Amino acid sequence: MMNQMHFLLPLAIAIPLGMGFILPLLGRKFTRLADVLANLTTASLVVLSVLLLISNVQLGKPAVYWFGGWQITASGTIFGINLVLDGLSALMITLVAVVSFAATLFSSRYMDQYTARGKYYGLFMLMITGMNGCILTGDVFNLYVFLEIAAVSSYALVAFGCERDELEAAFKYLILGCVASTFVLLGVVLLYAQFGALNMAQLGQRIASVEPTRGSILALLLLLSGLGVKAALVPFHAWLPDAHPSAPAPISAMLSGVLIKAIGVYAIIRVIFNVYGFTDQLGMTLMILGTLSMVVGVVLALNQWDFKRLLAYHSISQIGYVVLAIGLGTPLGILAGLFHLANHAIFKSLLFLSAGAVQYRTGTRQLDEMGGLAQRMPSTSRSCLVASMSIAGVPPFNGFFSKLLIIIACVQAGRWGFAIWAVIVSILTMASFMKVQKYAFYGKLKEKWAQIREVPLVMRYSMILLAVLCLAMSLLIVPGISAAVLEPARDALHQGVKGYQEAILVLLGSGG
Amino acid sequence: MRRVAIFIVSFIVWCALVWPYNSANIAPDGTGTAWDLQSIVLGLFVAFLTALLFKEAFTTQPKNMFSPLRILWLLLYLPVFLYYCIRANLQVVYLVLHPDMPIKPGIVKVKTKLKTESGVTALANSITLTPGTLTVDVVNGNELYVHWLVVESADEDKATEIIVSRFEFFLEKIFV
Amino acid sequence: MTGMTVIVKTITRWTAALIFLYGAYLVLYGHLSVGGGFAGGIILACSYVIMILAYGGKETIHALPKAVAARLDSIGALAFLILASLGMFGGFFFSNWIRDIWPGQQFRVFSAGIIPLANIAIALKVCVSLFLIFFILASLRMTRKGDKIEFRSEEVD
Amino acid sequence: MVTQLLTFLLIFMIIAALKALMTPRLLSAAISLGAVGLGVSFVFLLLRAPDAAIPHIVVEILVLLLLIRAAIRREVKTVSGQRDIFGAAVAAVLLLLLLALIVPVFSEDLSFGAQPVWAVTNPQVELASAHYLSRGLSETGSANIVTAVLLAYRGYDTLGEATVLFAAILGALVLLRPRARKPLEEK
Repeated sequence: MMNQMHFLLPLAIAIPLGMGFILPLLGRKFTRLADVLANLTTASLVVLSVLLLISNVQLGKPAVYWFGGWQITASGTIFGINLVLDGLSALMITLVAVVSFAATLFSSRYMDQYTARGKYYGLFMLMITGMNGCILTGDVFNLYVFLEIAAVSSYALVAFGCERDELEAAFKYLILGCVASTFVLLGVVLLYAQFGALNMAQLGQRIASVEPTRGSILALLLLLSGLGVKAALVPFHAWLPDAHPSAPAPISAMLSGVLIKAIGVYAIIRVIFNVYGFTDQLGMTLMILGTLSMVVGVVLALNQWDFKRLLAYHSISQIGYVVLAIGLGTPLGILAGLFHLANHAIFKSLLFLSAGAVQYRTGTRQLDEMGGLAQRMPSTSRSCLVASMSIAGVPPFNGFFSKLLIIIACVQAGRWGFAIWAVIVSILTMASFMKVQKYAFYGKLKEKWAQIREVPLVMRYSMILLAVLCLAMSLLIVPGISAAVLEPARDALHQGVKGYQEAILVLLGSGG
Repeated sequence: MRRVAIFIVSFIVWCALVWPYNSANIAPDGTGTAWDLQSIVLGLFVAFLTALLFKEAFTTQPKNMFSPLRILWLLLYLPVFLYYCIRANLQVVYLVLHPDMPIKPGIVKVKTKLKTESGVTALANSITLTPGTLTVDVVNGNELYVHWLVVESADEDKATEIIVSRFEFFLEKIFV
Repeated sequence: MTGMTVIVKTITRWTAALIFLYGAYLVLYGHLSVGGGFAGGIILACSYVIMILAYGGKETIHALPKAVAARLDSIGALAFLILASLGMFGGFFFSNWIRDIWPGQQFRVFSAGIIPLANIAIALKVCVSLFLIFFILASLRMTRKGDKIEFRSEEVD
Repeated sequence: MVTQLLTFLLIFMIIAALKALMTPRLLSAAISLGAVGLGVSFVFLLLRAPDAAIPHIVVEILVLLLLIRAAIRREVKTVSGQRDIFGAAVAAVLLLLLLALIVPVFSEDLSFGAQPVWAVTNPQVELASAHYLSRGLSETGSANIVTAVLLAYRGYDTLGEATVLFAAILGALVLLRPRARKPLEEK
């Protein structure tokens, strides 16, 4: 029974899309109804994604869904669009669902300070739709379309507060995002002009069948730089430190936690591993980009006093870890990278949510204006401490294990230099978060904060949920659990172009 | 009443729109005609929708809309207008090609006896379409400012006589 | 008196419905000849937009207020999604379930199953969207308070 | 013939776009942009894609009207401000580098409007486009193949595109709401 679940695949897109159309209809009177509906939607997505995760493990091979029943013909022509559920996409949609559930739970009280709740949730749902669409699709043009859905709704969400800074940040994000999208589209167009195919598996087959041409290299460059902007890798990171702090806290959590991964890193590694095929040069490029991001991000973060801006710089840095590890191309490297990607989604969204909780009560984001908040806001302080220790790599939290794995993978692959950089960045990260803890939550309680209270209950629950996950995800290192969650994802990448093609083209050639 | 008029005109326009497609695509086995039942039903629906959405389309006086006399006068007017248009064209060509370019541009004010908005608009457009004259503005419903390439008379009545009356005679009959 | 001169108004009165009919033709015949939901929807929106331009906002806006337009926008998009989702009963998302039941006759209006219906849904969505874009841009006002510049949307004058 | 016309239109569009960038007057910038848009519509018509040309030309005219109206209404008629020389230089260098890759690819490797390169070397494989043309009518019942592709074969993409439009409108409505924040109600 469980291995027949893939007929549910389009629901992962249809549910949030439908809610995205319905929720904006709810006006001022139905604020609470909008809260309930949005939370129900994300909760149902969590259930759905867990079902899909389990069904993927039981099926043991990628499941494919063809829209409209336009399956591949006997002669090998593909003319429809397909969804692919393999280990990696199952892992990613689960992450998106979990983080968005925490974010909607947090929103239901946090967004009390803003108007237009229905429209907020509408955009939120559209963003989830875009991400799920990107993750599940097996078609490069479709990837572009859903990337645009996610991006366009995130532009509006960044500027949701309509203050001067927020509008400016959103505008910058919009311009860079549009240029990036155009690059991606141009890359897709170039690929189609050369290979006459849009389906990723078929494209991979045709690219592999000829020598690399100038055209396909140009297409790869365009795709990499376009998606690199979305992923905020270092030469393309300029928009992120403005955009992520400006958004309302739940949105910051979504942006840093999953958006840059779903439409950035995920798309890059899909293109590299399953369409073009992994080569040493590509791996080296990824490793250099990753290390640059890692170092530049953390160095810029050290000097920040704006809580959310500091977190945004750390996002760049942590994304660097992920890309470095995946760029190694070894099984352990890919596993470590994906593990860190999952961990980062959880602890970075928790950090942004706790920064939002602090801002909700104190109204400030400046670390030097806070102090001693642990006495007044114990839950927030404790969950933030958990997340800080995770990101800094303190055992037994999840961040420790994934960073350890990354460093081991570097050493195992003989990349000592990269391993040393990873260790140095890890130490700097720890320093940075000791600063956060010291100035924001410990030390002397300032007089003006003597009367503040803990944030409302649902916001606390949302943070505690993520804090528990920070601990629980350490278990993913245990072989049995890893085999169920992380290893299918790693295999999806490590089997490369061949494995992906065999799963999609052959499977459907026999009429499945 | 007005809605009925809109409905009828819309339906006629719809038939004119779909007729080329339908007549070009009569199936080889002879089924389907230019007057396809499906498209006619659809046309009735679209015309109903148009009548519902546009309360002021086409006309303000639906009673006179389908009077045959008006249509007759309209058919008469067209060749007359075409004649004036061609004559004015030749005049402008003459002016342009003449070595001295004997033009004397200016704006004159003219008056019209036409009452309805449609009539004034038709007059203004007739004047504009005729080369050499160009309606610039309409004020108070019956005074037109006309840009004239060769101002033959700055006097209001005289100018009205030259520019307006040749069209007015017909337009009065059409837009009663 | 708002809007433009009597000439523009009268011409608009003559042509707005014609434009509307042409848009409707493009939408309903979109699966048969050149056209489709996007093209037709834009032209449908045009018939409203020229009325706003000619008559000024007040006359036309009450025919389609912003709140109603925003709802119709959602409803159009939702209708398309529902059409696609109902395909699940025909086996697949986006499967042409109407055509499976009632194929119709080629080259006739009722022939392509959900395609004409999807065209109508898209046309509604695109038409209202374009109208809203126009409305938003036309009603945008820039105000200066000291060195602070604010953009706010107000009712159209 | 078509190629020459296309080249002419492209040059015309580039000149108009440069004019729009360089001119200090908002109104002439708007009109130049309109010229670019009309050029694009003509290109669509030349390439025999009326389905794309119709909406494009209509939208272009509407946008032009709006821009002109906006440009006339504003008291600010000119755009001032110094141009950043360093930024422009970096952009120019990057653009040249990109062109150095793009130009040979488009002038030598890919020819405009031709079949995909891969299909020329592998003629035995049926391309999706050939399938659409030969079987589109019988499989979807839609006589217009463009609509068949848009709404039947790739209907999912069209749903996505409609959603992009929806998200953009919703975003604009959100950003222009009269009041964005409200004070928290303490309980």
